[in-house]
Amino acid sequence: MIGEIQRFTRAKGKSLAVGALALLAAAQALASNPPTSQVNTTGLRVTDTEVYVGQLHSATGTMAISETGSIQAEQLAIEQINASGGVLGRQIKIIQEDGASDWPTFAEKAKKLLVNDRVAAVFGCWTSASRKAVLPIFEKENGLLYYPTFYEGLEQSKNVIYTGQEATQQIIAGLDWIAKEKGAKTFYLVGSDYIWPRTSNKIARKHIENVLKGTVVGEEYYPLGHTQFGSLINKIKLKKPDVIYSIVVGGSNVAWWKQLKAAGITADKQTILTISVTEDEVLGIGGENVEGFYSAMKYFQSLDNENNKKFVAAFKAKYGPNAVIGDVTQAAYLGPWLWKAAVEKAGSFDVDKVVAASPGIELTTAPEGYVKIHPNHHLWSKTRIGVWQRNGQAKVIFESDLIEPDPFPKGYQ
Amino acid sequence: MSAYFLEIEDLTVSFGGFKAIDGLNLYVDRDELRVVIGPNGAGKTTLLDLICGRTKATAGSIRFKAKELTSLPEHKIVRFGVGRKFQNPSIYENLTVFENLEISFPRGRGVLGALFFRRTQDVIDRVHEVAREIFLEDRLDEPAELLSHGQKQWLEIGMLLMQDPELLMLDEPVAGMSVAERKKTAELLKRICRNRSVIVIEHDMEFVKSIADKVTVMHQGKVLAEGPMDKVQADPRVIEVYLGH
Amino acid sequence: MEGISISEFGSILMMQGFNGLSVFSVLLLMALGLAIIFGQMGVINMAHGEFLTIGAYTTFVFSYLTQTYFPSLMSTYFLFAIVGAFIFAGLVGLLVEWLLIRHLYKRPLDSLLATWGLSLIMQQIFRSTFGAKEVSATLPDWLMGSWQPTDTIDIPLNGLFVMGLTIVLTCLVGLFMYRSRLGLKMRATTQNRVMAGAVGINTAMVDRMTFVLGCGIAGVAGAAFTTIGSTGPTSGSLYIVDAFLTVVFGGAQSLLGTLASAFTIAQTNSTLEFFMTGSMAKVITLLSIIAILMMRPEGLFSIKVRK
Amino acid sequence: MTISKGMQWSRAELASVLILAAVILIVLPLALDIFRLNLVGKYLTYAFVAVGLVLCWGYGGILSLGQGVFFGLGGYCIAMFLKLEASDPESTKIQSTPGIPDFMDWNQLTELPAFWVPFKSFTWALIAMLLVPGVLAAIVGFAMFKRRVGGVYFAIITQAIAAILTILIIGQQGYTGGVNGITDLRTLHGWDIRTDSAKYILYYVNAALLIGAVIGVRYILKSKLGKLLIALRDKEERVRFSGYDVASFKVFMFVLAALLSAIGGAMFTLQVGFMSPSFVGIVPSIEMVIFTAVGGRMSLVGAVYGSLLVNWAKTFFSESFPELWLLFMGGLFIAVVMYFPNGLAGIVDQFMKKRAAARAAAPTPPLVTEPVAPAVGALSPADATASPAPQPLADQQVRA
Repeated sequence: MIGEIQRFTRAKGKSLAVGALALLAAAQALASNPPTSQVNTTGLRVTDTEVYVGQLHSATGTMAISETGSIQAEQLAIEQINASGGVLGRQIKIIQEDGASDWPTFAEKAKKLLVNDRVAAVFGCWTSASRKAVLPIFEKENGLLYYPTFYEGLEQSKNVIYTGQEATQQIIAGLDWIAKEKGAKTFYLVGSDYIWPRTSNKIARKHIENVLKGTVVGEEYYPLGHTQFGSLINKIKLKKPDVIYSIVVGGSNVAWWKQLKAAGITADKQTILTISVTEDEVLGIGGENVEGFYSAMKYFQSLDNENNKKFVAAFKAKYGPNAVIGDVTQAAYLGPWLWKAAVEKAGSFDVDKVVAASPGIELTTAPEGYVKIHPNHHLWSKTRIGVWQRNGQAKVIFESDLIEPDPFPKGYQ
Repeated sequence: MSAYFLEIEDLTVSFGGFKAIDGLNLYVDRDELRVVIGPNGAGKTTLLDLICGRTKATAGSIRFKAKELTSLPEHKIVRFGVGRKFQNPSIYENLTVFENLEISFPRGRGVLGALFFRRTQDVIDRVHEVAREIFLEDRLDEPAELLSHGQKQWLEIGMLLMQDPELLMLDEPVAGMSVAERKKTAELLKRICRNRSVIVIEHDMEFVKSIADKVTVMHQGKVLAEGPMDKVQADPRVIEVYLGH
Repeated sequence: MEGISISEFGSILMMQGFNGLSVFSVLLLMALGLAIIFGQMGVINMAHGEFLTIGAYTTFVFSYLTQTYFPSLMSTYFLFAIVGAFIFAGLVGLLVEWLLIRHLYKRPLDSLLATWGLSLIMQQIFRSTFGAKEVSATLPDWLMGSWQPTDTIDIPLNGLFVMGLTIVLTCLVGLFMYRSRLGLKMRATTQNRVMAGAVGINTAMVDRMTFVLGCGIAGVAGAAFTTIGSTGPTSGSLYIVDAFLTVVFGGAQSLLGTLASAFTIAQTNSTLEFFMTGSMAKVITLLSIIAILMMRPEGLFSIKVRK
Repeated sequence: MTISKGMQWSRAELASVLILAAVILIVLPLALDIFRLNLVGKYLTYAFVAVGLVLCWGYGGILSLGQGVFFGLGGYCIAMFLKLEASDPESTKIQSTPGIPDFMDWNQLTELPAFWVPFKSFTWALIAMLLVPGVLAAIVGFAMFKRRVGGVYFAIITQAIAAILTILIIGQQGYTGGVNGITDLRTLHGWDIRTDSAKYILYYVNAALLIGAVIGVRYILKSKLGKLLIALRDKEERVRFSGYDVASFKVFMFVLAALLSAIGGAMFTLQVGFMSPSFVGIVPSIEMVIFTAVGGRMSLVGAVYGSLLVNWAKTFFSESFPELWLLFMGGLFIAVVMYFPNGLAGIVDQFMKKRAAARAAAPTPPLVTEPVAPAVGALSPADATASPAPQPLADQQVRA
């Protein structure tokens, strides 16, 4: 209760500050429209009135399910920035490319955006694989990527700003909470078979065993796209864990939750904590199938603060009243705003200058509340626990302090 | 060791319980021309299939030049000296007559052999020689699909001659031929039967009479009668199952 | 194993047995439409998965409309949705047969490529119509949760439903193929197209009906799978490889073979999954299928024909 | 075709190869900037697969939907070498175990797995690049063709193999890089493959290898082996009863197609700088078959143009219509299969025939204005040995 009040007042105070800041920025933009030769010394596609950025997500293929939210959020942010005067007096133009859920295509398109279109920044990628595919290109061509997804960490690049959480931020606070609240001692780790779930479970296991002094009674991986989880559910029943820790993703996700429910595993009998279910996923799973289970995320659509209310309203105004917003969608929304702030701080679109200006950039207007870019290019952020409701929204029941991002955590590797 | 060139003993094959060949015994001499006749479904074509390895026997043995054939794959049986002509002319319609014959030339039968095969003078000579024999020497450059039905039959026989087999099996070689073509074919067969054994399946009795040394009559997968044509034709059992129809 | 009594262990074994049967019915259901089209016509329909998706979206639309206009019918709409899925997928099948498939009967490998193109188009149409994100049909309560004969046994209701549907559908198809006049014509056409045409069977019509039937069944399967899986533009592609393997492994022209192969694959996979991780179980299952197919290229069951 | 010329190149064939060489060696490099040229270089690596498919599918009638497996294996072998070179202890010093590839470190491997060790040698990587796919193709081929598995069954079994390999690679990520693939490849014996000059050189190496592959396969098709392939498609039984071990010929073609794919994969890795398990899967394998179909399944140069055209279309459509390009691609595939079963080569061929007919018929025009019958023998001037591919018109008539 006290926390809530505190949060409320803080949010209110912040929103005032936000308003003032926005006014200031707008005035600045109108007043000063620095000459292009001054703000663009590396041949980026910047004119006196326009600046081009790239957007690189999967509009087709299996990943379009997840990435559509990010595409929408980035476009919304850019639209809002343009409406408020643009960046350094220039309107942002988007060049959208389709990664088609295929990593080599991501690489091809990234190169096209950087080499051919000379974009000032790229907002894009979702899966780790697509990021790994484009990373060498961004480093070689000295591009700038804003990457929105919560991911496994173990990476830090000069050319990438990570607007989602790295694994420790998302995992440790959630596990601490569940151990404390539920007295959980035994955990069953389940994941899709690729790097993010495996690395995340590795961190989870170390934390459970070394810090929480609990036991991991099972750790299982299923191929991406697997649709039959009956055997796994029986195995879990055999072990009777206190908590099922789930990182099942993509096409498997829906099958997994529907089959859990059908096997009689409901919230009153079993605690499940997941880091791979957001409002976007619940749309496909159905709220009735995840009711009562917990997600650990930095953002939920139901977050109660002024920033978020405005964001949700704007998003629904643009994409329809039934649109939902998940963690990554919000993180994607941060990208253009963080870039704008860094460009204005640097007074230049040059990638090197923007990168140099980035650490320390704060965003008090963030729907999630407040974020700040760490020198390691990740964001300081809070982790929240949401419990899912039948209507597909989560009720936030816990909020951590601001957590420092630590992509190379000692003791967890 | 018996002296027969081809010895078939107790040969049986069944398709899902139905015995197409049922304990059949057949012996063919060196350089003999044997004609096999019988009503439809008697198992004549199946018999040829078994000898050349196209169908695997359920039981019994087939010995050719004292070697057991039943366990060999088709191409080894061919290389051992057995040639087989199919009922419907089986030629490569998209190749020329020359190429049809050339492919049947028994050299370069392995992958590498085929890759590095050279069209040497002896190949060309041999192709021309066989083409002359099958009345097609002036059509060597034409695609085989342009030949008449009868000519296709000859071409297939020619392809077998290229292999120079010691046992030649012909399934209805004059089917669909004009009278003139039949006469020419009978001539051809008589000529090519020198120095090799031949098994012919045929329905055309006139034609059979004109070529056969010895006739075997099959019925329901068994040998019903065997002997010279006139003797077989007089056999009342044969008349009943075959000619009586 | 601390805290597990013998009876609980027995319950889990029982549930595991049920799981095998449940996976079996899912496999059979997804392969049935394909088996009919592939087995009877020799056409490889790479867009089979998208016909499943049509069924799933049909269910979603029914659910949405019912919820909006006739909320009182929520408990029964699902049955109508299944019929609707059959009709709708069948109609699309009819259109596809008329525009595309009938020109490719003589070229099975080409029909594979063309239907691949078709599947791309269908996926994009789904995406443009329903959005790129997944949707979820609201299921009636009687399809959710589990049935508990004892305290420790949970039998999934959706699994029971899919199983029941599969049994009914398989029996109907069997009756249709082996007892009805049209079924007789279908089998006749499969075995000897020329002869069937000669005795007055309109083989073009028979082909069309076969294709429509196969697509309709795929639609029903898609509708049923909304209870256990996702509904999105690419959901169908999750099933396509498994469906093909089931059909080929069974022996293309035999319904019984499809049945047997679905059973074998399901039991193998489900049992292996119980003892090892899912990825490994999948690999071993696939490897065994390939090994058996190499020994019996014609599949488990096949009609013996004299060559 | 005459006997004396049967095994030699006709002028049209020679011309088609020369034109192809001119296009990819001279015209494209002059016309495109290095970014687009690098893209073309990438497309041309797929053309290796397409050329292999002409041999294996167009001529041999064996449709493999698993060519991506060989493309991937070839690419992985080179990628392993490059990754080891990129993972020297100096540049990986922030890892817990410096000197091993980064993804191994993330997966708690503390030393290089044994099967990686030989890939420190470029020679071994080159050998393995051909050996691994070749041996796999030979095993699969022997098992299948000896038992006379063919047609649709073979296609689906190759799909299953692709599915299995994908699951294995993704599942064993400590050893393979998992779903990310092997990324961030930089140098080859110290030579930075990411620079523009390196990309030019690699493009030319790739183009030259591809033209070599086209000429080599053409040589095979001109030999008696090529005639045998046509014979096999016509009457497999007859070939068998002419004393040929049919299975070994099919294995040979399949292995050769696999080796070509592997070379393509290796060149892909070098030009693009990474290798991904997504190539091993089913989708790229089918796409590569479609490149072949678009170019003309019986035409070697057609296969190259087909790969270029489809990929260009894909890039163009997806850049112009990122949300709708799949509709165009799907439509293109259907149109080609239904109306141009002989692909580009078939269209060119029809055109040449019409012209030839018109020229021949010039003195008596009224008789020959009607369209020339569909190609029966030759499909394109470049492929005079071709045999007829299916004709949709004929089908429709039969079924009407």
